[in-house]
Amino acid sequence: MDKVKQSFEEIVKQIPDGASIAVGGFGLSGIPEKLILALVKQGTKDLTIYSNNCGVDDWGLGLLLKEKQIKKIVASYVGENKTFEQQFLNGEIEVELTPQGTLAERLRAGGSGIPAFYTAAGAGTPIAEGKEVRNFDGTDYLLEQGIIADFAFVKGYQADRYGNIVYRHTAQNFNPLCAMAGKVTIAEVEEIVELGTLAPDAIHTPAVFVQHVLKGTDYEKRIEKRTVRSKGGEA
Amino acid sequence: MDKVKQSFEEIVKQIPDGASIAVGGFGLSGIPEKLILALVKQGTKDLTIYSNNCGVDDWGLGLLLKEKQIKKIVASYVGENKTFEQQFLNGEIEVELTPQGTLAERLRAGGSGIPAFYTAAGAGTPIAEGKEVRNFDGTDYLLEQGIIADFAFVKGYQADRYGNIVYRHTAQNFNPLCAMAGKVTIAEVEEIVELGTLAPDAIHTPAVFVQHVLKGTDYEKRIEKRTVRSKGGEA
Amino acid sequence: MAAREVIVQRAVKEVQDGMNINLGIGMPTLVADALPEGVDVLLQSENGMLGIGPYPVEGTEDADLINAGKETITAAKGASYFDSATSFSMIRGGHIDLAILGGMEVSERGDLANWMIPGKMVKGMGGAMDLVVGAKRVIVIMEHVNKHGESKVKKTCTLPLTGQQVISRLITDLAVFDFTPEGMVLIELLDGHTLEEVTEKTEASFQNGLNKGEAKSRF
Amino acid sequence: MAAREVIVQRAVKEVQDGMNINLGIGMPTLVADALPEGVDVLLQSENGMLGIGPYPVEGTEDADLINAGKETITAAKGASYFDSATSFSMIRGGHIDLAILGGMEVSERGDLANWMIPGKMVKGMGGAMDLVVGAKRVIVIMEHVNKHGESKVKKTCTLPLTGQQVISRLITDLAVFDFTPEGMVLIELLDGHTLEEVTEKTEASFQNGLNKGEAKSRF
Repeated sequence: MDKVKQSFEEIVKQIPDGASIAVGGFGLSGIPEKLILALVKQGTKDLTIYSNNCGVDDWGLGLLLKEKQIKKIVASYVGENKTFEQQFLNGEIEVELTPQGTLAERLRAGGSGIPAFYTAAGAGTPIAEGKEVRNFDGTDYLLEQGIIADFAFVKGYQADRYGNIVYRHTAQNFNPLCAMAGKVTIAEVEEIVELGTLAPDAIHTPAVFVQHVLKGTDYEKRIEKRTVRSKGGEA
Repeated sequence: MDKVKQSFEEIVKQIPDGASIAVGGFGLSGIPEKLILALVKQGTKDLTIYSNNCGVDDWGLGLLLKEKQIKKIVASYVGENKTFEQQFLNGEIEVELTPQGTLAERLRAGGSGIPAFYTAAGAGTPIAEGKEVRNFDGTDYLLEQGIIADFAFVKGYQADRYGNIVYRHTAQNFNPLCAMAGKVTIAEVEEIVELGTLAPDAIHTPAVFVQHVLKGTDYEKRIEKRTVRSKGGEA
Repeated sequence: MAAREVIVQRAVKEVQDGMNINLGIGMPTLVADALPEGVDVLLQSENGMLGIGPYPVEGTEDADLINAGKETITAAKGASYFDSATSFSMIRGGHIDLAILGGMEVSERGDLANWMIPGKMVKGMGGAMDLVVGAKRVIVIMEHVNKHGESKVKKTCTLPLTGQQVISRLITDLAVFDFTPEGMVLIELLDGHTLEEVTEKTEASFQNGLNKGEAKSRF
Repeated sequence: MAAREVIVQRAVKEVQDGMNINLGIGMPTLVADALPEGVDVLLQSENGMLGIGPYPVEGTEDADLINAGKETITAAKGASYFDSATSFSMIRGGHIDLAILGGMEVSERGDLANWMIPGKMVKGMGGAMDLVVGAKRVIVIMEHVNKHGESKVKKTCTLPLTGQQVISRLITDLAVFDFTPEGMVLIELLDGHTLEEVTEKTEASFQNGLNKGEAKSRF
């Protein structure tokens, strides 16, 4: 069982126009840089994207936006992206805003065979519109649907050839959930290690959720807000 | 912030008759031995227990059964326990059988602010009786409710004083889910380590889910079915 | 060969390289031992493990490392441990390619009963109800008739169901059946058994698909 | 003191040793820096972290270690990382003791609006809608009036809501209010401001609870 593939260009060939893709990452942290770039290069159109954010103007999912490859995005926050603003105002892109916790849970649910669940997030707000409201023990909850995507793009730190993945620090974020939600999950990682190297007690995404693994090189890992303190001092 | 307590006897004093407790473990693996023993000694009655199994006649939750301390149990499999059989046939104990995956998800849901979710497990079977059935995309699903327990007993391998926990191998099982479902979660572990020792990327139960931590000694860790192969040979 | 051995030897042919597989308690567990050398699969255990290895060498048993049947096991290279909710995310979410489960009764519609005998002590369904609705392919293996010689392959299950219309394929000691949109189809006779014998020992109605190549499973 | 500083200094008094706390983006983040030495709390970040430490020393920033505001941070001793679903299990499941969030408008019923201004670009709610329904205690901190001098403490919010009847306490640069079953109650005046001034600058109806000891929060 060897899920390791060599070419990003080759791997995205299976993704047709109109596909839906769950894309890991939070802001620009833990995003599948190489898979996004390969998809930009391939020019695949009419994509439905499930992702917490939509990158920035010149990086991450923002690159797909710029090329007008995205038809619809389901996200919790798209405020960092001016390209998005223009396309939204022009009606070129459809957006479904969903609370961050609801998005995370919808991805997990879809990947877990749970078609729908109830959450209080958004009850009594504009996003409740059109959703079933149900009261449990005196509180209103919204019915939210699980997400199953045709593909998932995830970015790991290390993987083995079975497709076991570990993430690094907060670059974990939505990645394990996207891996669950994808019918075909493609993982890019910084390092592919020998089978048996990853501690079985510390694997974040077990192999069963992953179909393809690729090693990326020269990761940019851009930082959106560089906040620091001076040595020994305060922020 | 130091959640480490010294006495099992003291810690269970907060548990009144009639309390509900989510108890980690699968079979006799990863069960909170010491907390169960302390509760047996205390004699707390009319308990509602959420646990995948109910121990064996002379160990684990079976000890609480023997002393008739359990009023109701929600479990997926209770077949290893003859005491249970007698009490069930005598009408001394109420049992709610729930598919194993449904029980795991109900505990996680309760701990996650999700009052209910849909699952196909059990649709069209006797356990669907009295439950809402709903069709999504041509398949029938049952509405299942999240579980919130007054207390949770979990058994970890290592913990720090904040209450971060790691489990060992398949002794993880239901423990992280019970930790989530408990209003007050009490963890017993084999070792308490210095803060900062546990790798932040490999913590199974983050501190936020745990209220008390105790170190147990002389763990019995009984084995229900000892299956082996001879050295170099087959099973 | 003994009936169980016939069944296990046939069941093992269902396993393909690269599969993620859940084996039920009892006879299905024997499939693991019968796997040919070099077949690279990941065996899943409901309690929370992917990559079950062989039983431990005597003296190395570990109470913290058991399978869903509560047997002591080992971990194969590339194994992982996780909580039981994640385990059933795999199962219910369709990430397990194949589940091989035992059966008490199977109906011609592909219903399975394997968890409860009314009047006897209730033991519980464990993970069976999740597995039958979640695994991509559910294969039931069981002896064709019970110890009284009565068919376990029924028109309708008389025992309480584990799941409705959930079985892809049934393997008994006599024959192999597929469950298709057109009904139950006999696709193989095992170990020298005849169509007449199978017909006689099967309460369910089935089509004869023996000369039609492999029947197309519904699932 | 500047308005923001007054607010932050008052907000920090809400923090108790041992709490698990989520601080919203913007002004609430400043509360972390204002915590007195020795107060032992765990700061949670929605993307998937418990135990945020101070900003990194220049040159040690790590793109794989950011908070919900996408700022580079460090991990405190005893920190843990997890996926975003687990993060919101903590939040929605009532495991976060205290959320301190910014506000655009607050109503006398305890409604909060802080995510959207109609006609302006939609940015999204991020984790705010989950936090307001899930945290054990939700404290909103904001300036009492907007830059046009209009009250942000309303009878009814004019902006789209983040959550209905979700606020436990409101801290502005003028005063502190609790939301109780009997309505909104003024419990403190800040920084020398008077009841008259607060009354004048508050569109919402509130009770004067200044001399009644601490009001009992609804939540």
